[in-house]
Amino acid sequence: MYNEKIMEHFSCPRNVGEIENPSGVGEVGNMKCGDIMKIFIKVEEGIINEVKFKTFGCGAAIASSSVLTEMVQGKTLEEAEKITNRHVAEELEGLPPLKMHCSNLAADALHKAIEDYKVNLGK
Amino acid sequence: MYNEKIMEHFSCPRNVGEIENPSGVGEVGNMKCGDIMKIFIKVEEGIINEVKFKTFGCGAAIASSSVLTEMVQGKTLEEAEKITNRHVAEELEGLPPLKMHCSNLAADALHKAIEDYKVNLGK
Amino acid sequence: MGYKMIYLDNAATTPVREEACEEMLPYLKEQYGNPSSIYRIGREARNAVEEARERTAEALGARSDEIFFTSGGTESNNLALKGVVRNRGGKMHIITSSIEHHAVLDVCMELEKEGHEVTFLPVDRYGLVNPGDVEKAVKPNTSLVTVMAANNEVGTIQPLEKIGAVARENNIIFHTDAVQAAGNIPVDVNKWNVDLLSISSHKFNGPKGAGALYARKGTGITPLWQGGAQEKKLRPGTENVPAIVGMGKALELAAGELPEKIKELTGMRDRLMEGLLSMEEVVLNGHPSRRLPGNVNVSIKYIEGESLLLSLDMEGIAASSGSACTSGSLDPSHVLTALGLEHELAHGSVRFSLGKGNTMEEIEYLLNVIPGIVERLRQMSSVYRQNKR
Amino acid sequence: MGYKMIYLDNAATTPVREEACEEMLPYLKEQYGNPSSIYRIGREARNAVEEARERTAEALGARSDEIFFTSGGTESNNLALKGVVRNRGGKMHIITSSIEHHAVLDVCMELEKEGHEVTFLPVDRYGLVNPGDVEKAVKPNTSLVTVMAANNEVGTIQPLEKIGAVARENNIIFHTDAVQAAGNIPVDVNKWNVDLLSISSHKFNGPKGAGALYARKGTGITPLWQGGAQEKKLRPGTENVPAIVGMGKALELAAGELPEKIKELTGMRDRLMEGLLSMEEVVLNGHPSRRLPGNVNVSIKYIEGESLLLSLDMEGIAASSGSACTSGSLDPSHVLTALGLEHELAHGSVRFSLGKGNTMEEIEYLLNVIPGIVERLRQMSSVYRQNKR
Ligand SMILES: Cc1ncc(COP(=O)(O)O)c(C=O)c1O
Ligand SMILES: Cc1ncc(COP(=O)(O)O)c(C=O)c1O
Repeated sequence: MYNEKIMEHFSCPRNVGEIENPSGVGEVGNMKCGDIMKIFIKVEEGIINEVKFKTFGCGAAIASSSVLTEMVQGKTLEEAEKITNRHVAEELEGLPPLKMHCSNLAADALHKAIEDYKVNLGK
Repeated sequence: MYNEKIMEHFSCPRNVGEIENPSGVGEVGNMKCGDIMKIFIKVEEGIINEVKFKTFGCGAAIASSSVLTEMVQGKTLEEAEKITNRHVAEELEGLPPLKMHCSNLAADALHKAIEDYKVNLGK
Repeated sequence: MGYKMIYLDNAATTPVREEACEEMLPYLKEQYGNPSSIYRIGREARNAVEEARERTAEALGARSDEIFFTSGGTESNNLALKGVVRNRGGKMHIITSSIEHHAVLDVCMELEKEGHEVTFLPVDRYGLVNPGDVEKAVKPNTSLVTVMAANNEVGTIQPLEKIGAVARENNIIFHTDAVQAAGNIPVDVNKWNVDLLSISSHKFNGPKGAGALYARKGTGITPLWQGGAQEKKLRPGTENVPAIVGMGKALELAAGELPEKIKELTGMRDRLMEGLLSMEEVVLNGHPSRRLPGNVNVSIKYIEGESLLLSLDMEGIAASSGSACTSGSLDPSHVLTALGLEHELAHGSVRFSLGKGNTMEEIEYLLNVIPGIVERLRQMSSVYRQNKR
Repeated sequence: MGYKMIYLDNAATTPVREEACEEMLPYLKEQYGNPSSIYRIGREARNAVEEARERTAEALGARSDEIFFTSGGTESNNLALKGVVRNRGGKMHIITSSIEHHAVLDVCMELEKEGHEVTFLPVDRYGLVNPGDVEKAVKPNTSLVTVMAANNEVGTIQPLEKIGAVARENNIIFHTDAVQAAGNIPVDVNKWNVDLLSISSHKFNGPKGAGALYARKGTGITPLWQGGAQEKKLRPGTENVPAIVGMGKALELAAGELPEKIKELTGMRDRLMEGLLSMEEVVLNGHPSRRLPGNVNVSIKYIEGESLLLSLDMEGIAASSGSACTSGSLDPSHVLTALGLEHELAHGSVRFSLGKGNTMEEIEYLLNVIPGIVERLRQMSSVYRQNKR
């Protein structure tokens, strides 16, 4: 079902946890479909230099959260905003079709976190 | 499918053949259903002292013809007239249900042979 | 490879038991005759099929001419339900439960689409159908009641005797999906008052590819297929001789060993339930005692079922879940939902189904590793810390 | 026991070939996972099923997502025909031949009862359908043509390419029952212009209990069963993994060996035909050359088929007949009747179907013993002497 890369991220997920006083937090998903992802970012000088996640969800949801944090680490906000769910799936070398929609939302959570950061900034 | 007794009669049928100048001949069956039995009898002093058969048909048809000739041998006409197809099936220790009707007609052929004898007698 | 597995998913499928496999093998190899053929190996194949029919009948308390072989439980259920409805003709009313397997539930929904009326009875929080509800649901045109003997997810055993009595009093044909029951609890078509009963070989240590429908003499059923004269034309097609032989053997043995098996499984089941429920925020699904001897189903809060299964698999443990991720659809199990579970609990459900060959050591091993897995997934969970605050 | 059999009934069923059996066995034993399960042995079972799907597709010139596994040929035919008709909806016209297997013929008769119109095309004395007749039979509401690839009794191979072209030009779905063709002649869904094609594993040295339906992408088919999500819901029910694996292997090997097999069987077939026809009053049924490489069908005048088969069986030879006594009904084969045979010849028919493993020595042995058997039965026959006068 899942390829090795996904299983590797599932069994050793990177950057699990929360950031105290994050620059932004984004949450997507809902309990009905069974996936809730939360991304925390710390932004300094336009660069995401810390990112963590917490996910309730299936293997694909956890792996995509994990791989996203790797992809985002050290990126500028502009670069990070261009990352899509599709990029995440590609980075994982493919997800099962059934998982493409409901479990592959990590990029959406990231975008929400960036939005949150911008709103916080504006305050 | 067939029990041992039937197979024994099928592989070593008794009294196969025709009787020259028979006292009576009876034939039943038709080509549509695939069984045609012919019984030849020789009657002397009210007793069937020779009986032969020829049969085109399945294993059950051949075995029932064969066993009938055994049952009839030496019987009086009255006794022979009482033999039914059911008796023949019983003598064979049971026939498959599908064969009870179309292939179990030897007694009918015998009765026709007796009738034929009586008609010949009346001539 | 040193790969050792603890198989706790016997409700999904079971290993073929040695004795059944051994009886099958000749029919897979040198005894390959077609049972419809009249020569020797054909007749031998016929005899083997008929012996399996007798064994199957015996184990169910039925007569052998009331047993029809199929390819499995799904086919048996479809044949029973559609067969009866089409045989009756016209529009009618059907009563079922809301926790049936898809092979009954989806058939009923299909019949609904065809214009028949279906009542999907609710169940209580343990998954029990109330026989009184069946009685109340009866209408003048009710022609079929179908309620499963034991549920595949939560293991709840239905009061079939009573439901069957209601059906009988009202002259309604009664079918039960006994796919999970056969080989796990005593099955008796007369005690249960059933007219139709479905079983599936691979659920009781028989091979995949065989099942049976018990149909009480006189129950009118229209076949789903046309073809040869096999199974009295109710189910045409060359018989799957090896699988049928294997099923007959497996069921015969299972029926004989039942008291012993029930005792053993119940012991392991109760230990496993107790161990799991001793963890924090774990709840039992289904009935505490009126459940299949091998079924344990719990919801582990704050974690999602599939990720639990994957983690268990990495420890060599095979189990199942009612989470949406494993149901092949986007919704969690309709059974857990019908029992009143919220989505979170349904997604966090895990089913361990014990069977022949499981040991108490395996249970202890599982109970040893699971707390670590649960803790790890909870630490990762977006809803854990939150709810603990 | 020293029982040596000469098996000449490969059209009824075939022995499972060693290689197929070997690939199946692990899935019958330690690899018992349910392909829907997400843990290791489940995933491995899934992979095995998908590999079998690819092999099956490859052998038929199809894509793997166009292959749906069933329990056998009867199911594939029923699913194809009823599935298409129900998917279309409304009353329609169907064209078929009068020599189809019961698993097509009786389905068509059932559809007729349901209110659809069916044209049963005649065949010539060799059993050939005329593609021109198909064209002439087409009506505005014709939605399905089903003509078998090769006949199971007389072995006649139909001009499928041409029939398929007629169907295609008229935008009609074309199904073929290739149960006897697969593994015996080249099968190519594109060359034949078919949209649907049925095969049955046990006819090409695969195990009983598996079959497949090829359905060209885009062909609308309504499932006959509801249940789980297996086979894209077209055919729910736990997959018969070992049988599917065995079928895939058997078909792959058969396709690879086909040119060699055809050559060998044709040689034996022609020798057998020649030998049989050299007896007095024996006639060939079917086409002299356009026939399955392993099929020999003759009528032996004045004797009845079943008694011939019993006699052959006593010599250790397994064969088949179109006589009423062996058809399970009261009438002789509808195929022989459609070819114009009188009852007497139909009842006296015998089919020898050669397959993998048969040898020329066996053919010679048969040709040695059969004259004595024929003579014995003719001497016993009530219609023999008569006709000779
Ligand atoms: C209760 C119940 N009914 C029916 C089925 C379907 O059986 P099968 O998959 O063997 O067709 C199953 C198993 O999947 C089941 O658990
Ligand atoms: C031409 C043809 N179609 C269909 C079938 C039915 O196949 P099965 O018995 O495997 O269901 C057969 C064999 O009996 C056949 O020869």
